[in-house]
Amino acid sequence: MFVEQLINGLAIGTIYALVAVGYSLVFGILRLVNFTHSSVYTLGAFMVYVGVEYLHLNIFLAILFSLVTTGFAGVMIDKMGLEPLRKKGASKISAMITTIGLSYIIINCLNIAFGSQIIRFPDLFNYGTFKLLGATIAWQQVIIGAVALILLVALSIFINRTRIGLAMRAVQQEPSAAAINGINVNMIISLTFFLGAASAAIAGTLIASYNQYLRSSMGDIVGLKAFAAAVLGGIGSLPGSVLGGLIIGVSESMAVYKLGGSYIDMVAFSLLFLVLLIRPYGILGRKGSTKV
Amino acid sequence: MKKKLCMLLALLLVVTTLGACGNGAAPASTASASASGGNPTDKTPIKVAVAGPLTGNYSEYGIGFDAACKIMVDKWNKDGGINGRPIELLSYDEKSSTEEGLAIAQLLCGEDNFYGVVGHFSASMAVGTLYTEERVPLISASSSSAGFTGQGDCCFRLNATISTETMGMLECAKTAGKTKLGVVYLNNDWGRNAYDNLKTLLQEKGNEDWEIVDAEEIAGGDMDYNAVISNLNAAGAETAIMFCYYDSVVPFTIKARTVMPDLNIVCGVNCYNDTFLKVGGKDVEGCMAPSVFAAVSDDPDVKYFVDEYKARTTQVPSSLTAQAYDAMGVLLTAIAENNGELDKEAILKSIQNNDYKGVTGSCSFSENRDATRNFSPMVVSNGQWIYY
Amino acid sequence: MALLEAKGITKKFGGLVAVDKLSFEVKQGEIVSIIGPNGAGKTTVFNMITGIYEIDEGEIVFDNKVISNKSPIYIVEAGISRTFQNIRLFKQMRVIENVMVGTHIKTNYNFFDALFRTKRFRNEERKATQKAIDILESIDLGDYINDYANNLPYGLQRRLEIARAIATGAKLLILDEPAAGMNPQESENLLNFIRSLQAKGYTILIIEHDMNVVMNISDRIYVMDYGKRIANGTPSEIASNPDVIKAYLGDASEILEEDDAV
Amino acid sequence: MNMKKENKSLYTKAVITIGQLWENPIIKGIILLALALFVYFLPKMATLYFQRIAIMVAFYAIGAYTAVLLTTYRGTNYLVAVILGACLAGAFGALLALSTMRLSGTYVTIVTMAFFYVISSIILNWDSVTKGSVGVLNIPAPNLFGMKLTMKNGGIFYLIMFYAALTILATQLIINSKVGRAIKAVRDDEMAAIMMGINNKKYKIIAYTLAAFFAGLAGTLYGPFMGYINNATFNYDICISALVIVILGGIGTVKGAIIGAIIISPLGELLRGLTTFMKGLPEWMQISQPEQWRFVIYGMIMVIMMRFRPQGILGGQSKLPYKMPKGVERKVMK
Repeated sequence: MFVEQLINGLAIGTIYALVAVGYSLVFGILRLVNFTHSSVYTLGAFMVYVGVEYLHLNIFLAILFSLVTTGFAGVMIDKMGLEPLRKKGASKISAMITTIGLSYIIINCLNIAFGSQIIRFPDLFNYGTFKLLGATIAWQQVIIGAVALILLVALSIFINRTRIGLAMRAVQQEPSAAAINGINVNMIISLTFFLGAASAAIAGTLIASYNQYLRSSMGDIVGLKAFAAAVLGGIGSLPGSVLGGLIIGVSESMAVYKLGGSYIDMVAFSLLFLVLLIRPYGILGRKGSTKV
Repeated sequence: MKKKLCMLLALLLVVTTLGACGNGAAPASTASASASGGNPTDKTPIKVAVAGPLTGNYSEYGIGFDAACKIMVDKWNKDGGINGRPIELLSYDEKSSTEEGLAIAQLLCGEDNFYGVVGHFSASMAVGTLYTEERVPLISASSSSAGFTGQGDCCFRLNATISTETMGMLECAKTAGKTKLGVVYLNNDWGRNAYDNLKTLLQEKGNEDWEIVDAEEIAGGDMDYNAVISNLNAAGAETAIMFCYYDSVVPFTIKARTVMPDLNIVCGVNCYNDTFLKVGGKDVEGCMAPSVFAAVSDDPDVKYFVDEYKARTTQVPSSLTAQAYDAMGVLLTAIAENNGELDKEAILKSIQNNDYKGVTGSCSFSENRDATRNFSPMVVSNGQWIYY
Repeated sequence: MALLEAKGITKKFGGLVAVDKLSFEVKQGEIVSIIGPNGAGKTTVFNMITGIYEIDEGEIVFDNKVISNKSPIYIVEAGISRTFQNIRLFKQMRVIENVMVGTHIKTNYNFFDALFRTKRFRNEERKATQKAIDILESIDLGDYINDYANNLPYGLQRRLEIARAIATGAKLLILDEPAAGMNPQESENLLNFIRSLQAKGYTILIIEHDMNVVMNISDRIYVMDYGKRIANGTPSEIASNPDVIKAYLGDASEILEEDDAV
Repeated sequence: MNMKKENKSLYTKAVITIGQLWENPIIKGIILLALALFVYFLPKMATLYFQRIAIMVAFYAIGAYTAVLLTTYRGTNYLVAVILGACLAGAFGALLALSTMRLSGTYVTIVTMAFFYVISSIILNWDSVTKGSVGVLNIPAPNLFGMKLTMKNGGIFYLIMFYAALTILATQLIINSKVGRAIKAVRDDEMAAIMMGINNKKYKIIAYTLAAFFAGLAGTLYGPFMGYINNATFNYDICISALVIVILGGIGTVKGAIIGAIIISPLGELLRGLTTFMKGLPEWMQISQPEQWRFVIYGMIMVIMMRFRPQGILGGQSKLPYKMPKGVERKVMK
């Protein structure tokens, strides 16, 4: 039973991790909590649905379609919403509120277009169950976890081993110095938004196919939990996001196992509260220096 | 700064005082209007309202209520209205918010020639007292809260009470012969009350027919149901009693089919709807629910309603929608019964004493203003709700 | 009798010794400068005096009280106030409000006095406002009372920062690179302004890069390099000190460059 | 004579229309206003206005529940219950301030957000006391010195107006004092404030406590106003409405919050009118679900305001001279 619940928690935890990485990427580069992220996640799942249902695409083409459109939407959010603010030298709060506003617009447009009720989503990898250590485990969970982990590893290789990744890290460290060294900072920021949005789209698609339904409010809870996961692990740190996601996922399934479903939020957020009281910058986060 | 502030405050005061006056003046004009109501040549429309969430997370309920009430009002108007006067349906959006619902109730209480409300979904527990104070009949098609009709003698309920519904669900489980119950209940007033009710019912009956092997409280919405299903599986549940809305039942069922293919799923009245079938697809085949309404019935009234509803919304009406249709029927009949004598107390009395026969069966009210409802077990087969 | 005396103060960051057994003193009514190349540990010394950093060894005595490792608030109350290398005004507050924040510790009423507008509140508030106005008038900022701090020209922002420090009732003003980013005209004005402060009886400790300012204004100069004191004396002594020339003034072209750049 | 009568009825009609359009939203708006007002007071360490508002809603819920439970189940005097509710909320504010003292920026945000969820979770799960999702029914109308203040006699309305006036007055009194200046200084630049001898911790606690106290006070109104509360009453939608009010009116100014409340509150009502209007249009001109557009409009207000006027309609720096206390003179010393 414990093993089964652990697997349940890990499966959902990898999804949180995948979304949390998006928060972390943008935060790392702009020091900004991107509140559009949860709506982009929803948009990603809806784009796959649109691809399959309205454009009659093959499911893999539909996912590709979603990756491109959602990634593009992420870039647009930056170009139309945030870049003008950066040029103006507006405050962080302005940028933050802009993202809240944009997220409101995206979600409610989806709501107007598709309604608020649940919609059936194609099932991508339902291969029944198997037994492990006396626990019944669905193949779905294994596949979801594996896909999410592969993506996370790929993302981490991209950021740590490639030239573009190097440029991204440079911009994270010191945007003005990076600009002097010939890095197109706005390009890199757009790329970051693209990566964040695309990973959110994949996470959204995975979750929609895992649950086999989608709806416009699906991002609310996941977005919040993933944000909590990013902070818990140390926002700005990629391994931290993964760790945070897994911790939140497992703590939730343990809450259901031991306490009951309505304690999910309480357990997840109390945990966060406690961790931050002990480690104010998250588990793997580092203290930013302040100059006097 | 101070001066501007003072001006603002003054403005606020003026505007709001006007508001308060408006509120005071409104009932007076209503009274004068109802006095002239008896005039047979009067063509002023008789106003009734439907209030439900047309937007927000529960919009499908409100949209259904709205469409059903329109069909009923159109039917009456086609037959010449009430006493030669046309009926005007005011339709309000609660926006899935209690405050909005209350605001609407206040707005409605200020209307002239206004005689009753069907609905309130999100705010049904907040508006009852107000309507009772204003003597406006309120007929709910969806409320299952224990305290709803206790708000005042103008609150009527055409939905089953929790205990009736629970009993209906238990009968479903018994009919299917799977009596080891795993209860899944939503952490809201309905879910919790229903679970408590179930426990009491089983105690009274001495547990001979059924046994609760596990109970799981869920947060609803988009939670991950795997952990809950693992618990149910470990406890050896044969039947899942679902005290939750269909938007939790469907995801739960889809998940449960992978791990527990033989689980019998019994859900509440609210699952009798089209979206449930459409989204659930093959996974909800075999799900059971007690219902007062059967769209497959041969009854001509039911056929008329179902055909009209399909024509307008392309969907089959849900059980709650059908109740809203009947609620409007009850209200209009009561208004008509008084034969132009548009007195609210008389209308209330007519509603209380009615023996309206609607698409959901007999709609007479008990002393507590709760309708008696007769359930039949229904089951999903070939993508349709049919009699079990 | 020294007003401020540092006795062998040391600050380590991990393995790095930022300030190494530094001793110096500032007498009542003096203008003393601390100079040294970048990274010599000057700002660290200021942060140690004002209680932002803890001191690993040594002791600081101000006005016969030991102030080392006391809270910044204690130190302000003892009579030391500072300005910052990068101007740190309360930008969204008016000029007069900035100065009145400076009078905070000298304004003696509590929350409930404010809420009920007691007599004590009215008296104290009137006194504080009057003091703020007097300070602003005395340093030629009287015309800017109603402006917001972030709308002032750069030179005046520096001046306002000093006014704010004065308002705390400080005996010793610590100015961290007051002439940074000023053109020659502005730094000339600043020079006169600091002299006028001295004439009013303030004791002043300065960190400065602008040699023109330092040499013209200081009564005494301490020179730091790599956290250690390498020389002290009057401006003319420092200018001819071979150690200083080697460590700091050695590359004369550097000074010229800096002057040109400004 | 006849003319006069007609005018009068026209006037009555206008009054009723305006009343219907404004009254309810204004009540809602004033409650939101109290929430929005004290956003001003939270120090900069809680960088996100949104989250500030989220914790305000948590305090609001604490105040509401304390007052409602006391009056409904213990028969406590309304005034006593109100004071207890506001004080308890204030105490929680102080507690939160203490626990977030070590944190900065984003981390404060998430902790305050976690606080919001923990509070709503407690309300949901501690149902032996809070009645959880079943909710508290039949909340009695406030009884002031033998006078029942109900919705019908307008009493609640005037009570809410009184609270709003009280809140505005208190804000003004505190802002224009040493305490208000210290809080603003900590908000603008914490390090510089410390160097002025301001006890940053003390003023952070004061700020949180004040904000929580007034949010709690607003909360005590909510119960009698609605007649019914449950766990779902205090949700993120309230946060969004309050946020839009603050943004539209002007962040960090009192008059901004007031103006925002006046403009935003009837928006829902106006859109309701729009719906009726839309239904009369030919089919090709109709937009599906016009009411749903309200939320899109909220979003657009946020984005557009941030882009073109981030300080809000009335925000930014006042052009009026600073108000001097009596007896202060400028003597020019040359």
